[in-house]
Amino acid sequence: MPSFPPALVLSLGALLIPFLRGPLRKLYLLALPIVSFAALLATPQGSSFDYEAFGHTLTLMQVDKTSLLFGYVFHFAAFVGVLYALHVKDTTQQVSAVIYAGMALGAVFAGDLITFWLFWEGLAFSSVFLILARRQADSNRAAMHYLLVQIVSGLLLLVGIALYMHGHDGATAMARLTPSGSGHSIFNLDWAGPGVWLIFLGLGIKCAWPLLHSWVTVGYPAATATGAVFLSAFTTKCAVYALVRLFPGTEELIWIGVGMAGFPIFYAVIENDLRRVLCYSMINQIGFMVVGVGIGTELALNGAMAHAFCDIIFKGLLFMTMGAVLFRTGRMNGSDLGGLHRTMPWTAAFCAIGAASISAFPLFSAFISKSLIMIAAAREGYHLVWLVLLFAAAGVLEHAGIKIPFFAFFAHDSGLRPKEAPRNMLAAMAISGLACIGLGSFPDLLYRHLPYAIPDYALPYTWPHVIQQTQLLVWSALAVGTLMLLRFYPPELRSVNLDADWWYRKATRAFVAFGQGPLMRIFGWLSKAVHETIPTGLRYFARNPGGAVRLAFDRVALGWAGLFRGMPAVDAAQERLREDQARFAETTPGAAWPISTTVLYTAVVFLVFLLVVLA
Amino acid sequence: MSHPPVPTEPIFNPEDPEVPVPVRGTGDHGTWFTRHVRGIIIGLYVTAFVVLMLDLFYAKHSYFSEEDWFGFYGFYGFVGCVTLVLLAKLLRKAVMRSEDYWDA
Amino acid sequence: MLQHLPVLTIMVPMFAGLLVPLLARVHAGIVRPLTIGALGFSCFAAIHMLLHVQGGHPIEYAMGGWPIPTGIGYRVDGLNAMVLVMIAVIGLLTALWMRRSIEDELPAAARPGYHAVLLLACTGFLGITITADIFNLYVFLEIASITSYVLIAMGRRRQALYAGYSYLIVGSIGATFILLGIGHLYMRTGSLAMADILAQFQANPDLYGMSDVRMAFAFLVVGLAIKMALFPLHGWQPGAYTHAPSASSLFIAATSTKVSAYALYRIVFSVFGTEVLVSGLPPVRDALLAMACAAIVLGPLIAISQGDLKRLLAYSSVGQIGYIVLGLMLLDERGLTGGIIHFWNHAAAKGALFCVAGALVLRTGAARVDDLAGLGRRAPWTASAVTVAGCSMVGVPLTAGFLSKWYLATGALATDRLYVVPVLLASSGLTAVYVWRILQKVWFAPADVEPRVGAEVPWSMRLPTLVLAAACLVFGIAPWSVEFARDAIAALGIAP
Amino acid sequence: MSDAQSPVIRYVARRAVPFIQLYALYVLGHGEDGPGGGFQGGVIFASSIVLLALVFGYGAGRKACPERISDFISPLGCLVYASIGLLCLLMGGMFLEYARLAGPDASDHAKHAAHHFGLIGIEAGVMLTVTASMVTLFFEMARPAPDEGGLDE
Repeated sequence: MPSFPPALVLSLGALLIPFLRGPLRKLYLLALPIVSFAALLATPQGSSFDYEAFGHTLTLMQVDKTSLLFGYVFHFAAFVGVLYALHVKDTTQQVSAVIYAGMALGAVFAGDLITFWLFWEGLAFSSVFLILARRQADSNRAAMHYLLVQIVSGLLLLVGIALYMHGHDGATAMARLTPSGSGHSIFNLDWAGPGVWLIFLGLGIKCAWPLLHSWVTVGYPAATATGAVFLSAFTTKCAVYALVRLFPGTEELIWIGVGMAGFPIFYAVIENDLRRVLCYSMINQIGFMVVGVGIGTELALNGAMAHAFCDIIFKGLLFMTMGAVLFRTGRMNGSDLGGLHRTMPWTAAFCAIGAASISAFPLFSAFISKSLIMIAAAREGYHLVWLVLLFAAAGVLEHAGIKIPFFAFFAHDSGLRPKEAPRNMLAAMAISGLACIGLGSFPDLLYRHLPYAIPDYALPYTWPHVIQQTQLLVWSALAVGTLMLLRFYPPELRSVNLDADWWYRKATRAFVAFGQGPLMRIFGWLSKAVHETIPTGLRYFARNPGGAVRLAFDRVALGWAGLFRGMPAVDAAQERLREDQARFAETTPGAAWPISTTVLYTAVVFLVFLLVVLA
Repeated sequence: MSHPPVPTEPIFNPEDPEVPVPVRGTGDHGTWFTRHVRGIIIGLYVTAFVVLMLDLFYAKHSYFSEEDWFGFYGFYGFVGCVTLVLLAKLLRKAVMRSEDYWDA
Repeated sequence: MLQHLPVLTIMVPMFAGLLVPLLARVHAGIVRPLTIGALGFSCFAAIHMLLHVQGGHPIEYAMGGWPIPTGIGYRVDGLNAMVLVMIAVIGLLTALWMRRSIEDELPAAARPGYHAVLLLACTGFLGITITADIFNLYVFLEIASITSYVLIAMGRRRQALYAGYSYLIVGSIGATFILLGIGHLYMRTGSLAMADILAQFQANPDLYGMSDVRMAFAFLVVGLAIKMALFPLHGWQPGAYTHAPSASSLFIAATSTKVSAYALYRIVFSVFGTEVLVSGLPPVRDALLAMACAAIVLGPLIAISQGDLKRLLAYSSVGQIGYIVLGLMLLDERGLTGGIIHFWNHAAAKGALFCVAGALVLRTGAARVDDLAGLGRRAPWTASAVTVAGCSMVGVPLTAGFLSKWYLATGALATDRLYVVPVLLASSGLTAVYVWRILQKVWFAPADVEPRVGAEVPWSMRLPTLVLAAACLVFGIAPWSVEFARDAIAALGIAP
Repeated sequence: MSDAQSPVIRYVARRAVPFIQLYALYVLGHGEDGPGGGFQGGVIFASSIVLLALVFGYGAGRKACPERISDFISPLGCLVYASIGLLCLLMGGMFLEYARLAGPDASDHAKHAAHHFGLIGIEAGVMLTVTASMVTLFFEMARPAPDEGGLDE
């Protein structure tokens, strides 16, 4: 059966949205991910969809268990996101969100690097509208920041791919399908030449590696209430997918991942904007996945993918609850919120489910995915890595498990009495919440779709694992509770925290200042030289070569002689120079004339050519 | 050709009746949570003690030696979180700036 | 019929161009249908020939029945068929587009004449493209140039006269260079038929060492470089594009410089043979590569700071011509593919953008970039066209511009000219800056800025704009343009 | 431009004009097989009108060849040229293959004659256009300047 890429179903289908109105549009929006999902289910594993373009075979769709896993969860995220945003009237957001989901699907089903890159760029360009749609001056700035970083990532990837192809006889395949067409097909890039480094770095930017991460913490909190839900699902997970595909078992990734898991949580503790807290928490979760990819054993890769799967759902849920709060109150700072559980009980409950899931409480989803990575790290003997990850797991509870729900819905009463979230939002949150509990309670639902089998020693529901995890989490909660009781816990303050973006924000400002100051002067000087000094000089030279040379010489010489102003001989010489210059100005038009300039340059170019051809 | 107004996200605007503003002193008697803060805290301490004691009742199979210590996970979680918060407070001294830092 | 299409493609617009001033006295209403009909015919003929020449079936036409080396011949192959289609389609779209624009910008008495000159300019450009005789090429070049001067000088401001005059002076110098080059070549080979000269070069490679042949090549290259506004010889261009009537800007910007670039392709491939660049005069190739790279980077760099949309687009054209020359100078199959499809890509993108600039002039009386504010709200169709065309200029994937840059980059890598890749990237980045400046005005101007653009332009202007913008997408997605370019390269018969 | 006052000049000029024009036609007729042709004939013809304008003033010259006429003739000449070319096409030959004007199966003699007439025809077209263009050029440059500045921008 001929397959049709789901990516195209969504991104082409999105173009029809503006032409529909009212309930029909809502129905259509909900139907799109479903139709696309049906198209995916109809595609057998191991099949591919090729398209011939600019001298390359673009494999738009190549299905194995890895891509299928991401395909499933992206469809889930797209459907829930659309449902969550069903009340939105802004066509820009709807179109770009659906195209964005389509691009993400395109990226995970891409069978070759070029196709992957095409969709990768599509991710950047479609998602930025979810930030721009806020239509505020500061969100526009954030969008620019976001877009610039995304473009840099895309360029690095493109150049990397081009160089890689150049060094490998045009090889572009991202994955070789095994003859059976199932399972995960490892396709390690060959670490030869600069191309692969650029690819690595390009992926790293979108994966929010430390120091390259600030586009997440700047961009996502500036998105619309509904846009952030989409953003949280796709871009970074596509990067994780690509790392799983292209760089499994790369040792560097372990340490990068450890940094991602360990460091952002400190920022999460002191950050005031609750959606930015979620961003830091997201980087922390991706850190776990990156460690999994870096370890690269079958169990670790399984863990990375399973964790990505769960993360998309619970992080989406948390962003949805925060989006509902933003939508109803117009506020997102921890310092402005609090006590909302009075009037938004359902949202509060769903937030608690999300918090429990991300903290990996038994019966909630991260419990069954994070443990795979932990066990893989332990089995490979990465002791320090294991300790940091355990610390990060405790830290997750602190900022995402307690801080988010506590400061938004409990804490001191802010006095805000907003309405409960709209029904479509509640429905979307309910679906995600159920999915979190369902996955956490019945791990096999997820495990059987993973590329490799889960060995018995890694199964999550054993007494030691359940008890130890509960101990970790309860005692972490105890620590936070105690610190709060002792009034030692850092209060929510209206503030911004400097982050890695400080460096390039400062650098950009310095660059702009340089551009407006010294650079402008240099350009002005160059422009004057090109349009005025050189042509006029040449004209004068053509008329009176000897005079021109003498004048030029006099100018230089008398420039120095200016030191001896006052000496009669020098003054006389300077007077003569001024006269000469006045004559010079009389015989040659002062300002350069475009025609004559062009003609002069023609003469110069022709002279060069003559010298070249007759040499 | 007339155009619909550009839809914008709600932002805080005190004069907009749709955006709620804080209400004070309306005779709010709190909710179950606000009335049972003390109970919740006591419950937390009791639970913590119980799960710690569970360590005596199962066979550990560990990858690293420290896992065999009594209550290692609880201890690690507690210390980890306290460290996290204290270090974060230090970090705040280094990186916190006023809200309009980037607008200046 | 097919046999005569080469000459009819040229003669029909010319005939119409001569009839227009005569018939306009009788019935002014006939001017527009006649113009559109004639250009429509050329379009049809060009497309028909393009489809026919696929797979290496060139069409030859001997004027007056004289055998080719003696008489003047026309020859349509894969390369010039593409360019013919480009000129004819842009001509037709300009004719369709310009009604409201010239009603606004030209006095009533000048309009029939304007149609006539446009038709004759089209004749000239088509003629340059189709002829297989270098002197005939020069004649058509003069026709095209003189009509272009007129098209530019008809702008309503006095600067238009000055711009036309500048172009006249500089263009005449260019034409003189070209004529001198042809003269030198004729002195040595005794022939004006391209195929004949090429055969002499192939039979006797020693010719490349002769100083008069080298002079001829230098004259031709410099002359054509002026005509195509190759950096740093682009001085005439910004003023000409800025002050000309909007319809002239549209037509000339989308065709003129590229036709000269085509002539360079022709001179290299069909007159001197590619050997002239490889073993004959490699320094010329390096010099042209340097000029092309300079154009590619500096064109968009200067464009960034322009406040006038037309002037901005003119500087951007300086950069775009660089791509086409770069493709030629790489002399690699991939690079050439990039250069050749850029003929179409640039015509589509720049055409669409000049359509929008013209619409802006119609609505606000000037083409200031700042006046684009609110276009997205007031004129969503036009705004979408700007967006697509702008993305194509930047080289966003799925647009035509991406294809050209991709091929140029791979061609550069294949020929181990790695420095071209950062040049292309820098240019994309700079282009992105000025395109973003436009798009931000169009879509994200603050809501409190009162748009000056008013409502959407009439359909006669909107439709050509949308067609050109759509072409940017179609060329980017469908593989046609690449297939046509491949065929063109096969027709040129270069050894990769 | 002031009128020439000398009666000698006025008389000679007036008498010379028809001869110049006749000579122009003669040059045109020889274009096919000798020095001459449409270009030269056209220039000579135009010179007769230029002479009138030089001697009797701008107005008199313009009256001999009004703007309306020269503007009409200028494209007409080209049209004649192009029409003959297209006519050859219609008769089944190549563009400008005059011999075909004689018809599909004409004798060699007829073909030769047709070639002749075709050539003369297009030369006549050229002559019309060149005449009109030269006249236009002359009068455009000789036109008394209106009271406004030149290019001041």
